[in-house]
Amino acid sequence: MAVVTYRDALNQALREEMERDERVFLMGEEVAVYQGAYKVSKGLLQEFGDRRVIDTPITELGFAGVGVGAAMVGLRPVVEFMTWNFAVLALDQVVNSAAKMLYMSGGQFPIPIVFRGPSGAALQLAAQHSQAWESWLMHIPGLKVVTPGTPADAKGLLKSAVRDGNPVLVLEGEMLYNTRGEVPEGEHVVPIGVAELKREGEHCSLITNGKMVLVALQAADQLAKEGIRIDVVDLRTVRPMDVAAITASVRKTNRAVVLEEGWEVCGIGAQVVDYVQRECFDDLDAPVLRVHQVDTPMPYAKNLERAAKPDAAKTIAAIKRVLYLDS
Amino acid sequence: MAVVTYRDALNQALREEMERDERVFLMGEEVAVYQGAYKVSKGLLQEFGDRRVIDTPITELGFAGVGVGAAMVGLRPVVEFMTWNFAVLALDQVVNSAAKMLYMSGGQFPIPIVFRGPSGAALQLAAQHSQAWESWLMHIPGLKVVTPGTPADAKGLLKSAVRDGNPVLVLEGEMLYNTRGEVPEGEHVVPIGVAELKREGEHCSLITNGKMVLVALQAADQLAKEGIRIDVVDLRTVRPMDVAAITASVRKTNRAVVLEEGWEVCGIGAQVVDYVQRECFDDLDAPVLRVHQVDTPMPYAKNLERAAKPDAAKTIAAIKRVLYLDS
Amino acid sequence: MTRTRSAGPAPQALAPQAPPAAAAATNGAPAGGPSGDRGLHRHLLREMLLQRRFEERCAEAYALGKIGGFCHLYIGQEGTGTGAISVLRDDDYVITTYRDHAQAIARGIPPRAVMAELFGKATGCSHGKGGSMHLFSRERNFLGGHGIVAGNIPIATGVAFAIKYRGGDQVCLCFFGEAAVNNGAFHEALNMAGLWRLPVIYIIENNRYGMGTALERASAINDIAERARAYNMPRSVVDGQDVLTVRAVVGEAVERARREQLPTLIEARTYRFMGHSMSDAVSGTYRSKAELEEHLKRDPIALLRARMHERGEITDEEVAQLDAEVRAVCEDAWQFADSSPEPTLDALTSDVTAETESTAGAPIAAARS
Amino acid sequence: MTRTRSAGPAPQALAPQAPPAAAAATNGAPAGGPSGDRGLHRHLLREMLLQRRFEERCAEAYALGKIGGFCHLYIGQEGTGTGAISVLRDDDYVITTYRDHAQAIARGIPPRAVMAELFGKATGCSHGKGGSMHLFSRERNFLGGHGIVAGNIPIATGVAFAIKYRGGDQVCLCFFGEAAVNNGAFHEALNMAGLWRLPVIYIIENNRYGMGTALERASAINDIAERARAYNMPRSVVDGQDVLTVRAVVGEAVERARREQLPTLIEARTYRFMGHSMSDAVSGTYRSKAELEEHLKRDPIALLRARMHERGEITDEEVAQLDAEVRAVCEDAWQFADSSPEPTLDALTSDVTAETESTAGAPIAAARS
Ligand SMILES: Cc1ncc(C[n+]2csc(CCOP(=O)(O)OP(=O)(O)O)c2C)c(N)n1
Ligand SMILES: Cc1ncc(C[n+]2csc(CCOP(=O)(O)OP(=O)(O)O)c2C)c(N)n1
Ligand SMILES: [Mg+2]
Ligand SMILES: [Mg+2]
Repeated sequence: MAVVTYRDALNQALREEMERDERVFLMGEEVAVYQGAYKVSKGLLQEFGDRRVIDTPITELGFAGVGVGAAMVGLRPVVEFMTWNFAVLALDQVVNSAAKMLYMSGGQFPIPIVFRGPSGAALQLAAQHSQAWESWLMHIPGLKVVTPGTPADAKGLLKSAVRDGNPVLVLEGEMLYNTRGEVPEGEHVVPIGVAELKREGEHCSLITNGKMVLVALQAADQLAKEGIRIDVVDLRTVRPMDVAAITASVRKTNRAVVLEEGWEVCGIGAQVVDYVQRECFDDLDAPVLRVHQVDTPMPYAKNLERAAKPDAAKTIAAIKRVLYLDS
Repeated sequence: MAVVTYRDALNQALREEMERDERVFLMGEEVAVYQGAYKVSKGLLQEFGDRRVIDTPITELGFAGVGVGAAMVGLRPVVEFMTWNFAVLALDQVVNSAAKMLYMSGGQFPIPIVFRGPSGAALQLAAQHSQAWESWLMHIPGLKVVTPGTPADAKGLLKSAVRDGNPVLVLEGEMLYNTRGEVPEGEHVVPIGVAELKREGEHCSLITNGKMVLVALQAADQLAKEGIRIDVVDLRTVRPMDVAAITASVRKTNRAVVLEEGWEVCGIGAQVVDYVQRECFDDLDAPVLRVHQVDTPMPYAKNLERAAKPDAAKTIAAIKRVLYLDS
Repeated sequence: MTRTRSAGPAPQALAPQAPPAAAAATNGAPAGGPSGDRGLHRHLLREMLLQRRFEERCAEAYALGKIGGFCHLYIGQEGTGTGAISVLRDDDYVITTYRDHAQAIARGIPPRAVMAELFGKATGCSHGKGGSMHLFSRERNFLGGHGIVAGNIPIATGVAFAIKYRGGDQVCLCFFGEAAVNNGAFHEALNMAGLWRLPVIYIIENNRYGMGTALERASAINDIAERARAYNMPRSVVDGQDVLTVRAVVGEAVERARREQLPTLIEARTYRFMGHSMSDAVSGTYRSKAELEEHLKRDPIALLRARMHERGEITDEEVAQLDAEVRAVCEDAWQFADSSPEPTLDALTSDVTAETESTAGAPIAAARS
Repeated sequence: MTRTRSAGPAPQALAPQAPPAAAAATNGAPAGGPSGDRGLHRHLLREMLLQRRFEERCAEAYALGKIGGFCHLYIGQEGTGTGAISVLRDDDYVITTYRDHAQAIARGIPPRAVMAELFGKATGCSHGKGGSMHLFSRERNFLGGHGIVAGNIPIATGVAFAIKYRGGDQVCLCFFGEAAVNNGAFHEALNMAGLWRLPVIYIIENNRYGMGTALERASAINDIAERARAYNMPRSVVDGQDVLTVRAVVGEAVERARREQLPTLIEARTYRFMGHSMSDAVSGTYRSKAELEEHLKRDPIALLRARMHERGEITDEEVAQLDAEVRAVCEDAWQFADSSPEPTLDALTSDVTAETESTAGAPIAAARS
């Protein structure tokens, strides 16, 4: 299997889906002439022309709505947000139009649309450019939210997203675009709503998603050296969530830590904890602990930023705590 | 003590704070000439004039930003959202400007601003007008979020909000405006971040906030008739949350149910569950259960809407389940 | 580029009072022209009367608690929606705001389905899930009923984008109030429509108030059609109380959209005779009784009727007869709605997400409609 | 209402090269007028040179990894910010975008504090928490450094609202790029400013590109100052490369704002000589080398220097001397930043919320500043 970057995996998915289905088009800031702010759409303008690869003005609310309108009458828009940080401006269209149209219309108007782009923090981009919106977006019925952590999942989930009949939000990672991994050529689809056990162990379940998958695997590797073997459950999709995969793991290990990129309060981890304590109440040998961004806006200074972010060390510490190994 | 409506309690708070502090002004859609879409600002234009009570165009993003700018240079804006449903358009200014300015500026620019208005569902307003945003808003560091459930708390929390040096979001309830209760005249301040035990019991803790307080009290009354006495912990503020009040109650009752107005996934309840299982792991005799809106957009039809909303019956059922009294 | 009158669309089959579905290409409106005037005028009069009587029944039903939530009546504004929608083909699109009952009917959604929706019944045009503010019909290309002010404007723009993407010659008609014009969504959408030349007609229904706020207290300029300049698009100002002029002006914009794929911004000057919604008094706080009464003199229905009288196109008896007819339609709609079943409880959790297309990835033929 | 030159503000004390803090009422800029020209020109030249050398050092520091994140240079645009800010009083306000280093310096934030911020140090003007895109100074009424395109525009409008609320005669200067004009926040804010007549001057820095997108590919109209019409406010178009013209035009707008509390929309035509940010090539994808070279000929620093040469206001030696001076300032700033301490870790959790005012509710005196 070819080893490709996460960026190229996404690019493959877009290209293949645009080839397959003439209704699919890509729209967003700098996706065409500039080849994408992060070059995810590289070559697509050249291949598909400016009818299907469209640069927009800096109007997140407006072009999100344009996407919804186009989807409403049968196209399959892929709307790129340069980053999800800016998508906060577009949330009315995502939440009030895309997510609710099918329901409000009594089933008449599905909105098959993909909103995608990098989410969360990169490096030293400070408060306004470093936000992980997963927990907000997964709160909303009518949406599906996927957060691929590897190149293969990026390709497979984006392809599924384009084919889905609903609004699917794809949260990528700027810090992931250059990561490499094996990716099946051509048809490779990862189903939405299905987690993957990225590492198997028996001492603890580490439940995570998105770019934290890499951090989780680092933590798992280091723990393995100490003889602590953990399950790394990569949720991949955060809505709908694969609760069965979580509970299966926790029933085996009897302990769990949730690792997420964003803030604590009402974060992804809170919901995972809720599922776990409800479904596995009698299986748990320790409270479920969470690792997440410190509860502050993201600071610019390198040392503060490092301290703010979740990392392998914090994850290992949490796992040791649920194993009562901390001294 | 005078018995007044929740609406009048808010009106008193606004009037008193505007009298006390010349920097305080009220701005929003229909707050002046129309006397407020829900008449919360009744009489204020007449009393304070159009310099301090300002009707805005329908531009939630714009006037939220105007409020931030005014706060940045020393005024104390109270910005009314006609409902929080429309505030989704303004979230960029609430989150990226109001919540982060102090931090990004290294402490130089506090943003003493109040954003307020009714939140959540009223009656048959359907999908776009029936959203409880508490869990989104409380996710954000830099914000404080209060959700008064009674007239006295409405007055006391709004007064605290106006005096606070930070962005404070006040989520009221359209369904609460006509409710009545005793409210101290004049100076009456409820501290932000402090829960209140609205009912005392020993069998279970019912943790709730906002307009669900009324539902919780109904449930408590009915349960009392069956000899089941519960604590009703009214969070009042959801950020910062009074975790000590929650854990104190749960340590006493050993069981907990969380009742919230909005959706399940990453809702308020998820966070409460997280605190409880973490802090009271060994105290719990049953999993914590949650009562919330069904995981769908809000339907219009009366029967569907009723089925979608959390209510006393559902709450009682959950409490009986954690008491293992369900047959 | 500002014009106020035109010949309207090319004549189509004349079919006075034919139910909309039968009048294939014209949304039920027989075309004008020397010989067709009478039929067209009767049709438009009947449409407006139907909407008026229908909404009078809505007010009644609201008072009885049969309709819940918000309910925004269109009474007084019928000239605009009726005139504009009358020029459309069946394959065109209409999208509007929460003030949508009359336009839904003008677009040919059966009054029964509209009333049933307002009553929250399974037989409603949104199966009881949308209610007053969210009327939809896939069959009639009626894209809702939207509750967020200006939220429908980018969506309309996207519909027009899709039309152009497919190389079609349909148009999208987008209605909104004058207060929506101040909103950022309006600005962003119109800029794209002007930039990309999309076949969309934006109709500002300037009824002078956004809830209780007069236009001049919310907008930096009073001549709001002027805003079209900022988006490089043709504009018109039209008397929204004159259904025929509306028809002509919108007809011209529609033709331009079909042929040149150019958007147009039209300001229709109109007035609402009722409060903003059922909870708002008809006059008092923000507008005077005198002002209201002045405007009541320009009732779009009375204006058309007077014109028809003058031209000898209709008699008082015929008007009475039309009125009886539409009242019967409304009574029938009420009875239908009232006797229809509520949605079953399983409807609560259906339609949250659609069945997903197969992930097999079969190639999809180029779908140029 | 479009004018291109004016006499500028009333003359103030002449204090060439005085540090900004000393030149009480004019942000360090000695005023013009027959006798003051030379001092003024030298001051402006020095300011621009300082910014240029400072940002050249930024590019160097970025390459060395001493500056992280995004870093948007202003090189080529100095004429606009320098000319505009030079007319302000100390008690006026400035708010801008992520492209803020040079304007922060123009406003009198010490280069040391700016460089230290870019280096992420505790001594930075935002104590290391804001970084390149979020420079702030309460002392200099410099309200940031904002990262969301157009997000600063409503804030500026609110600052002007507060000025008017208090009955002050300050103004707020708000900078943003031509691409921000398409955004809804621009529209909503300018409508309010026009409606309420607020003392704010909006300066569009039209550098022809929003990242890689040329103005004409993003805006339905190319004459963007024209948009002021929609907001009922005066407008000007000015050559942003000519610091003196900028000063004159902004000066006029500032006076109008002070005296009549009227907003103005100014389009300054300029060009950025570098890529959008450090990760963007200077030319290639979206603009040609030839285009860039054409624009390099109109370097605002070279233009002013040439004019001063012509008028005999400066010699080559004096220019070299000025240059040496500002280079030394930049070297000092670098050394200061480099040797400053990182923030201590407790800074991570400070400044999330402010200490709350007492809830005792003591009456607050009317605070008309
Ligand atoms: C974004 C948003 N803000 C506020 C509201 C509440 N609201 C509903 S209708 C309305 C007035 C709209 O006026 P206009 O656009 O002139 O339309 P009209 O009601 O007059 O037809 C307001 C403020 C809303 N629905 N959406
Ligand atoms: C709302 C938003 N969308 C996208 C971006 C990413 N972005 C940063 S700068 C920029 C271009 C802005 O161009 P312009 O307004 O002309 O200012 P310039 O950079 O040319 O000074 C973009 C798209 C952003 N910061 N905010
Ligand atoms: Mg109106
Ligand atoms: Mg630019």
